[in-house]
Amino acid sequence: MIELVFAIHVVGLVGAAIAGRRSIQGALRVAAIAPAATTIWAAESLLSGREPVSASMTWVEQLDLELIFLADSFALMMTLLVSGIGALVFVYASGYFAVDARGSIRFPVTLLGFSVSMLGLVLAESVWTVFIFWEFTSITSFLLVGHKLSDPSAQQAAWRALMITGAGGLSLLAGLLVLTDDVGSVLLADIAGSQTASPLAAVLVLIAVGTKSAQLPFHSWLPGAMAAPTPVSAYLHSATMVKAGVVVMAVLGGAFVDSQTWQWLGLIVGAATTLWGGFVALRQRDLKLILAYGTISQLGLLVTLLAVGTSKAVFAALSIVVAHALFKSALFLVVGEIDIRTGTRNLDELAGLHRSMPVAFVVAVLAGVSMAGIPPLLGFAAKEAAVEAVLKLSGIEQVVAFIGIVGGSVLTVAYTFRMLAGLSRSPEDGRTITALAFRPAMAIPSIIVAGLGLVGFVLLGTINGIVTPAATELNAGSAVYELLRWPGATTALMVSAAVVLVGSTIGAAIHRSETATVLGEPEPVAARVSDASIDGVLRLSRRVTARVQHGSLPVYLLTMSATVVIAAAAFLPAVSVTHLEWAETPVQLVLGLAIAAAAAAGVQVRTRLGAALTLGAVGVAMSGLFILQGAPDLALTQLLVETIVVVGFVTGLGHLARTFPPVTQGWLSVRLGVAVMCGLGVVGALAASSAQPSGSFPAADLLRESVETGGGNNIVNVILTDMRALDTLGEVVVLAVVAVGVIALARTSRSPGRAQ
Amino acid sequence: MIRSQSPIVHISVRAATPLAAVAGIYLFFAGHNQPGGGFAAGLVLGAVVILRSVAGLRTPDDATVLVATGMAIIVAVAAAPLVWGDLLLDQKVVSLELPLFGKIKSGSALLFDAGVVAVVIGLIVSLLNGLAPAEFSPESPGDETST
Amino acid sequence: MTGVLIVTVLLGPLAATCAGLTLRSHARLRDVVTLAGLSAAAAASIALLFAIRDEGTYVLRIGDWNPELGIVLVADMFAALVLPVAMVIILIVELFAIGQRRTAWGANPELTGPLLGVLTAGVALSILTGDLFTLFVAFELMLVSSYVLLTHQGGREQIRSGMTYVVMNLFASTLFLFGIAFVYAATGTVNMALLADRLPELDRAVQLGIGAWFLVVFGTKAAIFPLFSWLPDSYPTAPTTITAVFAGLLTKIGMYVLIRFHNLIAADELGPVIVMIAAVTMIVGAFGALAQSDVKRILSFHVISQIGYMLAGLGLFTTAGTTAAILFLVHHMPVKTVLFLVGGLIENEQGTSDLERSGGLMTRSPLLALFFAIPALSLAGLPPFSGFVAKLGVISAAFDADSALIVTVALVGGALTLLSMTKIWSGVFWGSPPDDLDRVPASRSNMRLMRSATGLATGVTIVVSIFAGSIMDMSARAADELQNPASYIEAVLG
Amino acid sequence: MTIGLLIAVGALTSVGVFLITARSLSRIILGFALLGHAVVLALVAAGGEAGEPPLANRVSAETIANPVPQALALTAIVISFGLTLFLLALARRQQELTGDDLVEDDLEDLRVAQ
Repeated sequence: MIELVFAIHVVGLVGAAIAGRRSIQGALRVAAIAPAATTIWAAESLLSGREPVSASMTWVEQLDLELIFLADSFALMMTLLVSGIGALVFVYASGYFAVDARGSIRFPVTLLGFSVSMLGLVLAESVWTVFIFWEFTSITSFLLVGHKLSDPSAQQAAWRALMITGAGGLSLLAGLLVLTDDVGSVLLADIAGSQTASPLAAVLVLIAVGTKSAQLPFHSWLPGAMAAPTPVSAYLHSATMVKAGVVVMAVLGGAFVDSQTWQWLGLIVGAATTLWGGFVALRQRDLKLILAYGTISQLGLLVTLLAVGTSKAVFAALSIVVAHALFKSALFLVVGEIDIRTGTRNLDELAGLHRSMPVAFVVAVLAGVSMAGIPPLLGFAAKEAAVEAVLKLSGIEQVVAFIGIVGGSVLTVAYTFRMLAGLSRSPEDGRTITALAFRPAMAIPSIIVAGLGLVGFVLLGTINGIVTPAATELNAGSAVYELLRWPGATTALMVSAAVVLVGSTIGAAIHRSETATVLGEPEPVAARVSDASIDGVLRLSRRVTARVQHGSLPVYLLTMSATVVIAAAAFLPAVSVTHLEWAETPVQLVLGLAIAAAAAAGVQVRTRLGAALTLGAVGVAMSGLFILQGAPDLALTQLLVETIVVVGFVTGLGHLARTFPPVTQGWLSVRLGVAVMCGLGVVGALAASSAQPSGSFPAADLLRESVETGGGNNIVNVILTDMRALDTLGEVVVLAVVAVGVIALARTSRSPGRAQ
Repeated sequence: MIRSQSPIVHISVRAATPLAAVAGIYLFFAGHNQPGGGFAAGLVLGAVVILRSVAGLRTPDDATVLVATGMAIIVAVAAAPLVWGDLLLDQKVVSLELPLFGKIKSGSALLFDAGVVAVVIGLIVSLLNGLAPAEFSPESPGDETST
Repeated sequence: MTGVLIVTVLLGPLAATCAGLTLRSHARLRDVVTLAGLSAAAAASIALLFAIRDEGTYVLRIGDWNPELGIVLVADMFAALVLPVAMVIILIVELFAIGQRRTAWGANPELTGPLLGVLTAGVALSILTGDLFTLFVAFELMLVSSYVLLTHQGGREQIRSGMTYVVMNLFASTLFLFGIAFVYAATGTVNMALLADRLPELDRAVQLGIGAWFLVVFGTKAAIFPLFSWLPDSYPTAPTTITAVFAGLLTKIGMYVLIRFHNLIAADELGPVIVMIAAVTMIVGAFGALAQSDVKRILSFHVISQIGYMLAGLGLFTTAGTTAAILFLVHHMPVKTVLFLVGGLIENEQGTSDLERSGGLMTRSPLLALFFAIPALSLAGLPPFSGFVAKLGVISAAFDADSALIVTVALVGGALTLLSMTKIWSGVFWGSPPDDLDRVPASRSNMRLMRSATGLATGVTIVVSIFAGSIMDMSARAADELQNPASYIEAVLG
Repeated sequence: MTIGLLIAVGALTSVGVFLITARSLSRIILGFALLGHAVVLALVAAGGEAGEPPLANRVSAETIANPVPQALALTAIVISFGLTLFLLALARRQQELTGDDLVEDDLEDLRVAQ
């Protein structure tokens, strides 16, 4: 069945690509089919209570790279959110791009690609499956955020998001390696049940979660990602992308139940993020940014709860996941509609919206009330669960969690209040907003998701039927909990009431003061820090490269020679002179010294003639040595070659000055030093390797075979043309290519215009 | 390449040409039993070409075909064993009677060496043409910066 | 039969070269002949892969001489695995070259085909040879044709960079010969199996010295730290087709030989040194790529960084490490080739590969964006592409070997690679097109040929990704053979 | 192997390396020619003691000079001969383009370094 789900998506991708050639709306409608079908499947499976279905496919056995999927209650709950909201977003997008008459494949295909990545992530049952789809979401969201090609800020934002989430991906990879090594299995079920994970794994996984779910200090990409088209924001920041981190935290959480590192790190980061996100949201005027920082705040809440990890906390976290997906997507969708129809998202310019866009305003209020956790909406029940979970804790843990969750809730109420109050304020100068025509394709999806918040509260039993089994899967203790429509006069309710009271007071205060004094723009500190660190990396890279890549051949060669000396040094312990004699014959020594002397003269050579003389002298002495060694072939060839080379040397550089340019003094001592060391190194290596040879040449075989099989008396020639004829073949081809190359170069000289 | 106009050079090169050619051919055939061989022979024959060029005599002006032929011979000799069922470079030895050298027991190896000679001569000819000063003056350095 | 396949791989391209050189003026015929030679080699190498996989190592004694006297070619799993990838890549690049030739950016058509033939033979011989000196000759075949390919247009940039390239490699060749002298002095043979057999009897310092010496020699070809400087200076100046072959193959052949030789001589003691070098290579290469602002130069530096990963796999001297290095090698060849081919197409589209003068190709040529994205993601080590498997292989091998250094550096290197890839992406494909668009005029059919060649190469990377599992199995078998030189020695001498 | 040969190898190598690290191409070419000699000498020296020329009809297995490194050295000579010629051709082209035979630095590297 899972295979079928993915197959439908593949068909959808192809279909969208085909339809996209004609019109983007068509493509988006086609693309909506696959998520819609998936939603139906997930809902049906959840309600029927069947055994979970699974699927798997082996990719690389050696590395345990196997795609394994399991549609358990948690996965199905997430599927419902991912695909359900996905289908609505596609419909919405077809309204969003209504004026865009041109065909476009890019947007529908990438968005559906993102959707299927997310689906894979929530259905995954092995760590590598999780990782693969995790990375997919990073890439596809990069493309989605940077969708507006002509907007450099969008691309900057996309880049930043990819860098941060990409770094998180690496952290996840490392964390999963440690985790699977600790546990000895790649299956999520085994890992969740193991409780053996090390602190290192905890830190690495939490870093990954933090980048993806926009926790401090990695949250800076999320507000920037608002440069994406609104359907993307609605989808990525309500039910999907940002929840990926939460999903991973939830499914791996079992392994870290006893981990202090996991709990404290998650708790502190989560609490801090909740407060910071809420605080910054209060200062925003761009509706989309309010929602973005609000999302950060809510994600902090989720991380706090999952880090606490008690059965009640897990249950509360999942409830918030559901509620948040609904109200946040509704808000984003409605903001996108406002943006498209009025041309602005600025709170200051949207006063009186309740008159010009009543439907949108109602949707915003419905979703906002849910977000603030006020009955009769789903957000209320979810927040109650969270507060109850905190009240069950004890000690410092309770204090931190309490500050995070209750403080975050206060701020949430405050910014929600401020936003809604801002929208319903009467415009001072009596100006009304001019809004474009109502677009059903945009409005209907937002009405549906916002309405679900209300319906969900009314039909809380159904929601319980979804959330409780899912939470039980993550933490067996969650089975006893359910969301309550009205908990009675409990401590939790008192706390909630206080939250609403304090929050709305703050919100009201800010709303009033705003009309008089304008709050300054928030400092995008985090964005600046992350950009600065990327810049730092770039600067560092330039500095390193400037060091190692001088562009100067002599420096390269000196470096290489230096490594040669180091390599030769390895022979050092084996160097011995006991097996060496001065010379086999006195003439040999004389010729050796003569060669050395002629070579030494080469250091000083200043003229081309001098060079030719050096070469000639060395060549002749070499030939003499070869005769002595019993190598007449070598002697003959050496003489002939030397002649040709000397002639070539003298004539080939015909246009050059007869004298060489003066030796530059700068590097002289370095060059001399390295050169001498190289010479010594080669000599040392030769002396060492010839000290105790472990084999010798088969003289008798060679003599016999050369005549009998090779049919020649000159063994060297038989070797060259028969035994090692392949080498000779290669050698000849080398010469042929040189000839071709020389001809080609000569041709470019004759027609200089053709060169380059 | 330096070009001599002196008639003495001219005549002596003319006279030396056949001698050097004979020396080259000797090295070629002797190679299998005596010092020598295809490469040395090629160099000597190539030197003849150089001498002729110095003397202003006619020299070949395109070596590509020569080079390609030499290579083709070598590749063919290498591949030929496939025909008689062996694999690669399995030399066939046959006995030959040559007037000047007596009995020569060599077959495909000799052909192989012939390929070497052709390529070496080709290389030297191309060098001669390639390194010869062409009819142009050195350009100013700025002329041909990359575009 | 297996022997015939080997002969075809070696001589097919050379025969095509001979014919190609003589057919200078018959452009079409020349192309057909070259393609035929290269296709024959590619087909034979694929057949060879299956033959070796099913029947095990095959040893071809050339001229039927015993290994003490003659040369042997050894087709073991490692060789058989790498060979077809290399051959197919060259074939595809030649297709691209035929398309590109008639544009201003193309290389000289009379030479590219024939010289690619020589290069192919050199690559094949390097992969197959079981003889150290023949390896030297094979290297020279590759190098000399690369020298000419790089410089034959005679432009000032090309001569300047060609000079660096030629001189550095000439020095490396000299060092190679010195190394052969040491080996011969120590063991009296240049046959690699005999050498491996006789090496353990030597003084430990000599063994170590030979290992270190050849690390420098092969390391220069493979472009490891600090011997890589020639690469980024020379590669970007050549015509695309040539750079694609160089980047895709030549350094990888250096790496191939390094893996083979250092496993054969059991240079485990050099392991820690190699691992250190690998780490620095990865980082310096990635930094280099970040610092550049030209597509071809960025890609050139990536070659270095990626070599570091393979070197890391080798340096661990475990079966898992070697397996990962081999897999990485196989993955990297086609990926790098596609990237350079795409680089060429980018040049064609906008007249430059400079990032600052590029932009907006996404809308003008979405297909090109796709061709870039797939190998780029693969190179950065992202799933579901082969690069992910290869990188994970290296990292998990390092993890098992407790090499925290490699795990960390490999992860960070991946991030830096991704960073520089997105730099290309946002510079070339996003943004607005430059004002002074300077499209290189190319006929429709030429463009089609170039695009399909690039598409074909992308296809190869996808095939490698899909079959990463079985490639990894074969890599593991190859690594196992390499880790136990006894089997190699037995096969050659037995 | 004898000290006499080693002196020659060492001297040729040192001078060769010294010359190739120069900026003048003529010196580089000269350096490679000397390095080529050093290598050939090293190969021959690696073959062991001197002996009779390896002509099968004139020597015995006891007195023969090792022919294998001779053959290898011959191949090496030929290849380095070819490459030296190619370097010459390159140098010539360089000199046509720039008027001198100095190796230039890479411009792009210099730009990054700034």
